[in-house]
Amino acid sequence: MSLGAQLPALLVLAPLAASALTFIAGRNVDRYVALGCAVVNTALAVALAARVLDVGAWRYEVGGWGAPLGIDLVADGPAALFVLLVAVVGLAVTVFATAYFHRDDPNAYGNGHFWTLWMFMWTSLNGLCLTGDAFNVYVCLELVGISAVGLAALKGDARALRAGARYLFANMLAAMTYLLGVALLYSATANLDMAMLRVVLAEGGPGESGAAVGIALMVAALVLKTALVPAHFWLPSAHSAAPTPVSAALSALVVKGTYFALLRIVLGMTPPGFVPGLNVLLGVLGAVAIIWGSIQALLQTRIKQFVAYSTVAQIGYLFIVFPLAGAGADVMSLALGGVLLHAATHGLAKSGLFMAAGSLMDRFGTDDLNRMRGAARTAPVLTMTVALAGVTMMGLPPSGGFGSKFQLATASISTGQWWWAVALGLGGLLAAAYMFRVLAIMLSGPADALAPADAAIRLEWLPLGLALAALFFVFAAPLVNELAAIGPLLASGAVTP
Amino acid sequence: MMIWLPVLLPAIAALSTFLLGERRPRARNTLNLIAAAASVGTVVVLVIRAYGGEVAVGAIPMMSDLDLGVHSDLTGLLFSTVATVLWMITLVYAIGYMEHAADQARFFGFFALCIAAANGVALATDPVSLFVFYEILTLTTYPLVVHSGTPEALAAGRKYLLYALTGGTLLLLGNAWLYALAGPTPFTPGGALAGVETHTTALRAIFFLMAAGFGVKAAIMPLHGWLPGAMVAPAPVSSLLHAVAVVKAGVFGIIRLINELYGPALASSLGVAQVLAAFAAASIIVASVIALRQDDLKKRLAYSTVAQLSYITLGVALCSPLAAAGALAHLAHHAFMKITMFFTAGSLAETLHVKKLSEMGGVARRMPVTMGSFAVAAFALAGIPPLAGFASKWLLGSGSVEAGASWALIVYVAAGALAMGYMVPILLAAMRPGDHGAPEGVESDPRMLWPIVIVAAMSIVLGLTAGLPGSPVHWALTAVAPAFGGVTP
Amino acid sequence: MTSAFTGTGAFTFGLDETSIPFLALFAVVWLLSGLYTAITTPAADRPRLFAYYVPSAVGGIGVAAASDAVSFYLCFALMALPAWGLITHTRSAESRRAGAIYLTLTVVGEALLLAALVLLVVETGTTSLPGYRDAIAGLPSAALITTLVLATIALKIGMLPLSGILSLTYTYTPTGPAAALAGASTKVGALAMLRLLPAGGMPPGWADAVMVLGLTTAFGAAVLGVLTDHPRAVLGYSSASQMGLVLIAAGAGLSDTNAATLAYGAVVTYALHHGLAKAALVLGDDVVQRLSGRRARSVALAALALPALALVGAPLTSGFVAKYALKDAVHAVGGDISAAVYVGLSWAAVGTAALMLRFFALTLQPRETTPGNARGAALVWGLLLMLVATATWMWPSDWNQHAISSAFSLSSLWAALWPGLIALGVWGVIARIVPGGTRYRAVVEPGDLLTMVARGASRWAARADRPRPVAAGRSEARSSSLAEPLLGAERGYLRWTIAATTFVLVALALAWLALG
Amino acid sequence: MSTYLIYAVGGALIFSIGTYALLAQRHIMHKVIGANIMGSGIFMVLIALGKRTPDGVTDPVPQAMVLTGIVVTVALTALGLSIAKRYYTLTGLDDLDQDPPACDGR
Repeated sequence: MSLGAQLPALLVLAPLAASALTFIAGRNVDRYVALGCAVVNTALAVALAARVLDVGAWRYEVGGWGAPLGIDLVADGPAALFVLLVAVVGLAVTVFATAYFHRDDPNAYGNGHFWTLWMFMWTSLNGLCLTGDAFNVYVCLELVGISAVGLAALKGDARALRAGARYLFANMLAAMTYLLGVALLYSATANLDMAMLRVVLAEGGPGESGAAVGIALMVAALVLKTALVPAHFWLPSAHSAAPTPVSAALSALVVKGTYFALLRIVLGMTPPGFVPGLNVLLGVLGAVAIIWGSIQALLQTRIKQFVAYSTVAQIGYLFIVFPLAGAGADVMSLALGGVLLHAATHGLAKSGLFMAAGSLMDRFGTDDLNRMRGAARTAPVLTMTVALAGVTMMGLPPSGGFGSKFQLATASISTGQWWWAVALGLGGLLAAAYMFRVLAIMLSGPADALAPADAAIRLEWLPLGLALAALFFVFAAPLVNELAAIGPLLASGAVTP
Repeated sequence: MMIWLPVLLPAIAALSTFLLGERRPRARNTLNLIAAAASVGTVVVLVIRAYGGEVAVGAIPMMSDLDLGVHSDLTGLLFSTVATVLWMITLVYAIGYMEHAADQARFFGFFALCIAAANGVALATDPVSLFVFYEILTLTTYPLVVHSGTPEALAAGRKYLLYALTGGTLLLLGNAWLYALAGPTPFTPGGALAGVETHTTALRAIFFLMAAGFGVKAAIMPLHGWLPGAMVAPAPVSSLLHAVAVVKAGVFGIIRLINELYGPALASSLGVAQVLAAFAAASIIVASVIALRQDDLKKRLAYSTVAQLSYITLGVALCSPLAAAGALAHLAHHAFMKITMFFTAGSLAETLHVKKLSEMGGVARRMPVTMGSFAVAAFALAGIPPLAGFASKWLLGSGSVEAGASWALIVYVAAGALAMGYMVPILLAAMRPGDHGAPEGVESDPRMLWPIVIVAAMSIVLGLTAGLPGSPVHWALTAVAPAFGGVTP
Repeated sequence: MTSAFTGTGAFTFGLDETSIPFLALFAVVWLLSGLYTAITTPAADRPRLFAYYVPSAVGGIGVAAASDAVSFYLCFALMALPAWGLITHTRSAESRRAGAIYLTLTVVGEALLLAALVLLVVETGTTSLPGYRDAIAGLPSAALITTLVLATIALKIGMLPLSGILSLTYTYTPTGPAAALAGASTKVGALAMLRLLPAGGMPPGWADAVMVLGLTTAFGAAVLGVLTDHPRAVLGYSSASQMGLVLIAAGAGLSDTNAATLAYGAVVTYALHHGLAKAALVLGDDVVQRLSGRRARSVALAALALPALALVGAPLTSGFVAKYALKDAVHAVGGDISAAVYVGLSWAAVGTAALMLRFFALTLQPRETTPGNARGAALVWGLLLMLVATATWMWPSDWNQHAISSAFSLSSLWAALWPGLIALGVWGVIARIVPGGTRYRAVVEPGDLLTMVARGASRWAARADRPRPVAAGRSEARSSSLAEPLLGAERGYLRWTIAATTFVLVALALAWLALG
Repeated sequence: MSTYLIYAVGGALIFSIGTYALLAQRHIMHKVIGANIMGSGIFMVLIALGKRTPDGVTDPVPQAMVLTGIVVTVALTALGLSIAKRYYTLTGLDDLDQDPPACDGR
C-alpha cells in the first residue's frame, strides 16, 4: 500500500500525537509542537485533496480488518474538502492562538491545556470527516464534544463554566440520542458501515421502520450538535464565552464537522425518501434558522453574541440541500456543491470575523457594539475584516457565499421548489441588515477611545487574510464542485468495500 | 489580459491607497491619477480595436459552467470609457475638494473600487458576471455615501442599502431562475434565449425580477427613493457615482437585458418592454415635476437624474434601433452634463457654503465661470441644440416615432420643457443680487474649477461632433445595430 | 458643417419664395429696432441689453433663412430664449414675472415644435424644410403633426387663452427690443404656418376649426386689449388679435389646395404689413413721449396715425391689401363656417379700430420717459414709417396682385371704411357716458390669465422642500417596538428545560415521521 | 415475550427516566446522573441485541459498542462533574438557569 493511501490514518494520528506531546511538553515548547503539527496537518490535507482529485475516492481499512467487522475510513471528495478546511482554518487559529495566549502571562486562562485540547479536537474533527462507519461517527462526535466543551469553558469564569455546562448537557443529550439511534439501526440491519447500509436500506427488508426510526434519532442528535434552530440553544453562549481563537474554531469548524456527518448519513447512507418527510423538515428548519438567527443577530448588542447568532443563521443555509435530495444528478451536484462551498467559505469568513470581533472587543475594552463608534478610522484593518467577512455572510459576489446561494437557488428552482430560493434571498437581505448595522456604527463618528494594539492585534492581518480568502472563494467553486462529485454522496463514485 | 486592465487598474489603485493610508497624500494622489490615466489609455486602445472588429474576451472559471467574463464590445466600452474618463477628471476635482477632509484614504480607495466595479459591469459578458460586478458596486458605494459618519449620512446609507440590496436579491433570483431554465446565457446582440422562448410565463417573471433589480440603481419610480437621500455624500461622490457610475450601471443593465439577453424582438413580443416603458415614462414626468419644487440644489439635481435615467430606460424599452442608440448615447451625454452640475453644486457648497437655491443670490457674479459652465450643462440637459443633450434626445425622439410610439416622443419633449423648468430657476437664482463677502470673479480652487470647465466644454463638443465617427452618437448607432439584425440605422 | 444628429443632413440655410419676405422683414425690423435701442439706451445698460439682443437677432435672421428642420429649430430657440433677457431688462418684479411666464411658454413651444419636427423628419425621411407643407397631409401622423404645429404657433402668436403673453412682453421690454418683438417675434408664428402647416389635403373640419379659433382670438384679444390701460399692453392685445386673423388665413389653407395658394399669399402679406406697422406703433408711442415741442408732438401723432390706420385696414394702406388677400382666401374655402368667418372678418376690423382709439387715448396721456436722443429716435422711426407706407405696394410678387388691382373699387373701399366709422361712433358714446371718458382705468392687467396662473405656480413651488428632521442615531437606540418581544422570546426559549424539551420533541417528531 | 423484547422495553423505560432527569432536574449533579441513566438504558438494549442472531452465536459488535459507550459516558461524566464543582465554587449555585451574581463582560 502506497504512502498516499495511508493519508487518512496519518491525518488522525498526527494531531493525536501532537495532543499527547503538548500535554507532556512544557509551556515553552507546547505552542511550537502545535504549530508544527498544524503545518504538517495542512500539508497532509493538501496531499489528501490532491490524491482524491487524482485517483478518486478510496477506503482505508483501519488495522486491516475491513468492514463490516472493522472500521473503514473513507477518503472521498467532500471529506477531503472538509479536512482541508479544518486544516487551513486550524492553522490560522493556531497562529492566532500563539499570540493570543501569552507565554509569560501567568493569568492566561487554561494556559497549556489549550494546546492539548485543541490538538485533540483537531484529531476528532479529522476522524469525524473521514470515518465511514456509523458508530465511529458517534465516537468522533463525543471526542469533538468533550474537547469543545473543555475549550469553551477554558476561561474558567462563571459565564464560561455556565456556557460550558449547557454545552456539555446538550452534548450528552445528543450523544445518548445518537447512540439509541445507532442501536436501533444496528438491530434492524446488523450493519454499521454507511456504504453497505445504503445498499441494504435501498433493498428494503425486515425491520425497515426500526432502521428508519434509528436514522431519525441519529439525525436529531446531529441536528442538536449542528445547532440547527430550534436546537441552537447552546451555541450563542458557548461560542461567545470562549476565548477568541476557540470561538473561531467552534463556529467555523465544529458545527461544520457535525454537519458533515449529517450530510453523510442523510445523503450518503439513507436512500431518498427512506424516512418520509425528514428531508423537507430539515429544509424547513433551515429556512427558519436563516430567518430567526438573522433577526436575533440584528438585535444583539454584544459583539460576540452577534457573531454567534450570525452562525446560527448561516447554518440554516446548509440544510437547504436536503429537500432537494432525489433530484437528478446535475441538480444535486449543483446543490451539494453549493452547500460544500457555503460550509468552506463560511468557515473561512466566520473564523476571520470572530478573530476580528475578539480583537475589537479587547481593544475597546467592552463587548458593547454601540461603544465601538469610529472603529473604521481607529482600527481600519479590523473594520475591513468585519466588512469583508460580512460580504460573505450576505452571500454577495464575489464571495463563496454568493456561489453557494446561486447554486442552491438554481437547484431549488430546477426542482420546482422555488420557495427555498426565496428563503435564501431573504436570508441574504437579513444578513445585510445585521452586518451593516454593525458597520454603520463603526463608520460613524466621533470615535470611541480604544487601547493600543497588543500582541494579538499585531496579528490583525491574519483575520483579514481569512476574510479575503472567503471574499474571493467563488473562484474556488470549480474545485469544490469537482470534489463534491467524487464519492458516495452523489453516488457517482460510490466506494463500496 | 489587457481586457482585465480596466477592472484591475482601479482595483490596484484602491489597494495601494488602502495600504498607504493617511500617510502620504501626495503619493496617493499621484498614484490614483496615474492609474486613471492608464485606465483611460487601456480603454482607448480597446475601443480602437473594437471599432476594428476585434473583441477581446477574458474569463475566469467561477461556478460549474459559469465564468466571470469580460469582453470589449462597443456597447460596454462606451460606458467604460465614460466611467474612466470621468474618473480621471473627478479625481482632480476630488483632490481639490477633499484637501482638508478626514479619512481620505478610505474615500479614494473605495472611489477607485467603484470604478473597477463599474468597468466590470460595463464589460461583463453574461448576466451572472454582470451581477457580480453590480453587487460589488453596491457595496463599494456604501462607505462613500456614509463618508461623513453623521446621522443623516448613516440614515441615507441605510436607505441606499435597503433599496440596492433588495434589488440585488431580486436580480440574483432572476439570474438563478434564468440559469435553471436556460443554462449559461452570454450576452448576444439580438437575444441569447433562443430555444426557451416558449416558457413565456417564466421569461416574463425573470424579466421583471431583473428589471426591478436594475431598476433600483436606474432609479425607475417607485424604486428611486434612495437617490435623493444619497446626496449627503461628498460632492465628488454625488458627481461620479450618482450621476455616472452607479446609476448608469442600472440603466446599462437594462440595456443589456433588453438588447442582448432577451433581444428587442422577444422583449416586445412578451409585452414586458412595454410595461417597462410605461414605468419609465411615468418616472420621467413625475420626477421632473418633483424636481421643480426642490429648493436644495443637490436634491433638484437628483430628481433631474431620476428623470434623465428614465429617458434611457424608455429609449431601450421602445425596442427600436434609433431609440436604443439614443439611449446609449444619452448614457454618455447625460454623464457629462450632470457631472458638470454636481461639480458646480460641490463648488458652491465647499467654497461659498451655498446649498439651496434660496441662498444662491450673487453666485453668478462671484463665480461667473463656474456658473457659466453650469448654464451650458443646464441648456444641454434641456436639449437645446447644438449641445450634447439635443443630439441624444433627437435620436430618442426619432426612435419613438420609428417604433410607432408617438406618445413617447411627447413624453420626451415634455420632459425637455420640464427640464428647462427646473434648470432655469437655478440660473435665475444665481443671477439674483446677493453678497458672498468676497470680490466678484473669485472662483474656487483651480483643481475644482478646471474640471468643471472641461466637462462643460464636453457638453458642447459632444453635441457639435455628434455626426462624426467616434462620437457617442455614432458609437451608439454602431453598437446597437447588431441587436437589430445588423442594420445600421 | 455636418449636422448634429443622425448624419442625414447638415445645417443648411438658403433662400426660397417663403424665406425672402420674412428675411427682409426680420432684417429691417431687427436692424431699425437695434438702431433705436442704441440711440435711446443709456451707455451703461447697452452691453447687458445687446448681450441678449444680438443672439436673438441672429436667431431671428436664421429662422427665416433656415432650410432644414434642425437649423429651423435651433434658430427658433436662439431667437426666443435670449428675449427673456430683453423682457427682464429693467429687473423689476413685474418684468421678472413677465420673463418667467414668457420663458415657460417659449420652452413649451420649443418642446412642441421639436416633437413636430422629429415626426416630420422621421416620417418624411428628410430634414429639408421647404418640402414639408406639401408632404404633411399624406403622412401617417398628419393630425398629430398639425396639432403640434398649431400649438407651437398658438403659443407664439398669443392665441386665446394665451393672448396675455404678448401684452406682457411688450409692456415690460424696453422700447427698441419691444419693437423687435412686436415686428419680428410673433411673425415667426406666421413663418411656421407657411413652413409646417399642411398646404391643403386635411379633412375640411380642420380648416373650419382653425378659422374659428383665429376669429375667436381676433375678437377676444380686442376685448381684453380695450380693457387695459398701458399703450404697449393695448398693442400687445392688438397683435394677438391681428395674429388671430393670420391664423384664419392659415386655417383657410389647411384643407383646400386652391385656398392654400391664396392663404399663402395672405399670410405673407399680412405678416409683412403687420410686422412693420406694429413695430412702427411701438416706436411711435415712445417717440411721441420723447418729443417736447407741441408742434413736433402733433406731427408725430399725425404720423402715428399711418400705421394705426394700416392696422384697421383703411383704404390705400398696407392693411387694406392684406385684409383683401385674407378675405380672398377665406372666400375660397367655401362652406357655412367660412361664410360666417368671412362676415366676421369685417367686424373684427371694428375691434381693431377700437384698440387703436384706446391706444391713441393712452398715448396722449403724458408719461415719464427716459431722456435720450429724441431726434435720432424720430429719424429711425421715420424710416420705418416710410417702409410701412410703401412696402406692401412695392413688393414684386404675384400673390398680392389681385388685392392691389381691386383696391380701388368702391365696394371694397366702403368695406374697408365702415368698421372704422362704427368704432368711432361707439367711442364717441363711451367718451360721453363712461366716467373718466376714454381714459378709464384698466379692468384687465397685462397678461390676464397667465399672470394669475403664474402667481399660483410660484406659491406652489415655494411650499416645496421643507426640511424634515432626520431620526438621529436610530442605529444606536433601536426604537423598534418589535425588538424587545423578539429578544425576550429568544431569552425565554434559551432556558434549558424548555429548549432541551423542544429538542426532544423534534427528535420524537422525526421518529414519528420515520414510522410513516 | 422474548428476552430481547423485555430488555428493549426496559431499556426504553430507563432511557425515558434519564431523559426526564436531564431535562427537568435543576441541579447540575442530577442532570449528570440523568445522562448516565439514559446511557444505561441504551446499553441494556445493545447487550440484548448481541444475543439476537439467527445462528445463536453472540454478535461481538454490540458489546464493543457498549464498551465504547461506557468509556465515552465516563469521560462526559467526569467533565460534567468537574465543571459543576468549579461552578459551585465560583458562584455558589447548582442551577444553570439562575443568573450568576457577577457575570463579567469578557
